[in-house]
Amino acid sequence: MNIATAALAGTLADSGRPWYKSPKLDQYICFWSVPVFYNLFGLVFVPLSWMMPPRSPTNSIDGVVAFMQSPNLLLATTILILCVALSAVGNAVYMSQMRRMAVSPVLRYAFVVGAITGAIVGCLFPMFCFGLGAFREGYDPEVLQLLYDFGYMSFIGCLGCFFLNWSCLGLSILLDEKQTLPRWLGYYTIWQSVTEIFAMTLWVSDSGPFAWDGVMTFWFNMLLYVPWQFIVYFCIYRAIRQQPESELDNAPYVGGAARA
Amino acid sequence: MTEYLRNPLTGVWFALTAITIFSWWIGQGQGSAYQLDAAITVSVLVMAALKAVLVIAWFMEVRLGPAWLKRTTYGWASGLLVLLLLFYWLRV
Amino acid sequence: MNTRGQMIMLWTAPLAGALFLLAYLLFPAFSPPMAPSMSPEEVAAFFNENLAAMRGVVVLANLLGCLLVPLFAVIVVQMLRVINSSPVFAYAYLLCVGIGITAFILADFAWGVALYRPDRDPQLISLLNDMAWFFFIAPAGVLVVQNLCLAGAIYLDARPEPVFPRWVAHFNVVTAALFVPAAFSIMHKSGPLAWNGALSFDLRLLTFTVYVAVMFWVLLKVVNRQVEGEGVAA
Amino acid sequence: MTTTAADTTPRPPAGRAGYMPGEPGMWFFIIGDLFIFAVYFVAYMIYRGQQPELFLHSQQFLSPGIGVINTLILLTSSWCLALGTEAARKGNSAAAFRLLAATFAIGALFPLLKMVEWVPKLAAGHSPGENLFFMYYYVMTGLHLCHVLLGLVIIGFMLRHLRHRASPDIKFIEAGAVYWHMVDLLWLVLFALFYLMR
Repeated sequence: MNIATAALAGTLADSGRPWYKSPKLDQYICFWSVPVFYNLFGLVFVPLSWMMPPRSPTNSIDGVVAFMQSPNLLLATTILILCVALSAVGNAVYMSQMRRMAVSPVLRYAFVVGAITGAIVGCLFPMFCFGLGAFREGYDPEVLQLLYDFGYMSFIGCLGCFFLNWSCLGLSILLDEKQTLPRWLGYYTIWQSVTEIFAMTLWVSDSGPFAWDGVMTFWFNMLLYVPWQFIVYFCIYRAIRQQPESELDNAPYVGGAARA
Repeated sequence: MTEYLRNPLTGVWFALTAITIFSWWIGQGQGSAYQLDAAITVSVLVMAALKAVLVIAWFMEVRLGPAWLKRTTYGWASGLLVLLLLFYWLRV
Repeated sequence: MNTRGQMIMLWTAPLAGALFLLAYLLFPAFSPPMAPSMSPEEVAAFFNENLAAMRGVVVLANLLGCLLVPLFAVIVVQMLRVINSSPVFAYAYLLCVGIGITAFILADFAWGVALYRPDRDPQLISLLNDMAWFFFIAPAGVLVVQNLCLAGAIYLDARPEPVFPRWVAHFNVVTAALFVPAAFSIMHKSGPLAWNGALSFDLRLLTFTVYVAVMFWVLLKVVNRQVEGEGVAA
Repeated sequence: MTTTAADTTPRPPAGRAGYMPGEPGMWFFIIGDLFIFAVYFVAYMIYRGQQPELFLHSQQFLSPGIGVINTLILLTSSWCLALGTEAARKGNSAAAFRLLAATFAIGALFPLLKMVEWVPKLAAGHSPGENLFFMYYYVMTGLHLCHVLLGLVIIGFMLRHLRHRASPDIKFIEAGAVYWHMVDLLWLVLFALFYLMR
């Protein structure tokens, strides 16, 4: 394949030029926003809110009230409000790779919808449920439990949007004859989307392995998802680097000028 | 048609069918009483692993494949059998 | 190809602006903005007193939320004309528009549901009101990223004659910074950062108004330049 | 599915030691899928060990008769497919087409019987929410059913491929066949775990 020559061309072109002069700077900026986003995201959901790892659906009402009024939830919500739109940037990074692939744009269009809906119902809204509990003291425990359930179920049970997204991405990778991203990654992405389906059991299961904190619903998915998220961005990083400069949209404008 | 019958794959299919019916018959051994029964479980799981190996070797043609593929797939079948029996016994 | 479609979409912005102004002036929750320190009973009483006006605005805002989409869509179209190595900024911008609008509409719905049965338990009315304010604040955070994406695309435009003038990028960065304080409003119940405070409410809405007005004017020029530059029919 | 040009692919010789059917990417998928299912099977066994009475009691409501017929269905369709793959490899496209058509026809009975099995159970109130056993039963057999349906789609594409191409791309046929055999393989374990063991 021409990957080796492309890598060579990329390396040659990149050499002797400061990073901020790279013609792919827009892609790199968006790409590096992803680790920023996931760090903030991790910060929000783990050490600030302690929402993750998921608390039990069988949590006592006192436990629910104590959690829903923990003080850092509001800081976590604030940070999430500021960074939730970075998920859009991360998804745009996928989309610009999908655009390079030799597949129909229909996969990208479907991806757009999944990405928008997912950001609201799978990310912002759940955190708001917890933030609302912390915002005002004195709500009835039943009200707080409603928010608790709604928050967890929409965060972990939000499978449709992500199933759509990862299926579109996986299918694009597999159908792409140019092999912009490796085929095995396409298969891995398909598993990732299929395991999302397991989350549907949490809507009918209130304890055990199929509840929202269960082994089958949550932990196995994490086992597959966390490495996938790292690997997929690593592959995308490689794909950006290896994209020949002649293929870039701005090639006619910077290519000649920069080398001259 | 006879050419298919003489094909070794047909022998494999026949063996798989026979094992399936045999394991079903064993499973029905107790009639309607459903109780813990290690003998049934062990024999049924061993037969399932055996069938799995037959499918892997002959239908998926792993018996002709590279060594790493054999190790991985046969290892999968035997490892799964061992783990299933282990946890059947351990009852953690 | 011609720019008639873009022009029509663009000219919905003044209409949207006028309706926004009307809604803002009519919405009792905004003039003056409700204090976050109000107790559930006070909130319920407030809703009961202003039922008709608030319901009217909620109905109107349901439409309003989407009336600004055409303006943002024209921005996306022009961002796709900007030449970077890929359309990644335009894609991100498009996704941001979707997220921001959805949050705005959810805010509207939370208010609408609260007003639907004003004799509901005051706690629930207050909860819906809080939820509405949360969702009303969320688009500010989205706008921060959204504006930075537009700025990034403009800074890196490789065209000899850029689509957007450079100062538009600076302008977007400045407005993005001005939206940041609003996100902190859920951490404060009083003072300038509370959701009825000077920084979170007045500054934010003022910034947004100026932003939309300036972008409207910029886009008029940009689309007209596209007509001249590319010879597309007006 | 695959990009290899049929005409340039050398036909494997008669003695094919070290030959891997299908494309390597497909094997990555197969092996990964096997391991994912293995994790689920072991988890099932662990949870079963915690409440054996509940599992045994619920097991009585399954229909082992339909289970064994479905096993035989999958085994037979796999057999036809294996014969068909061999025929295609020998260049006998017509025979391969007939055998794959048989594979499809027999395999298509599986989802039908699954419905015959599920619908009365659901009607009798044995839903996934009833207990852990039924949750596992519906989730695992449902996930497997998705694999079966995908497999039927793939076989459909293989049939179309065989009909329209004078010299079929053998790698594609092999890859689809390996997938279908994997579906068969997973069912063999599912059958033992859910219907037979005690």
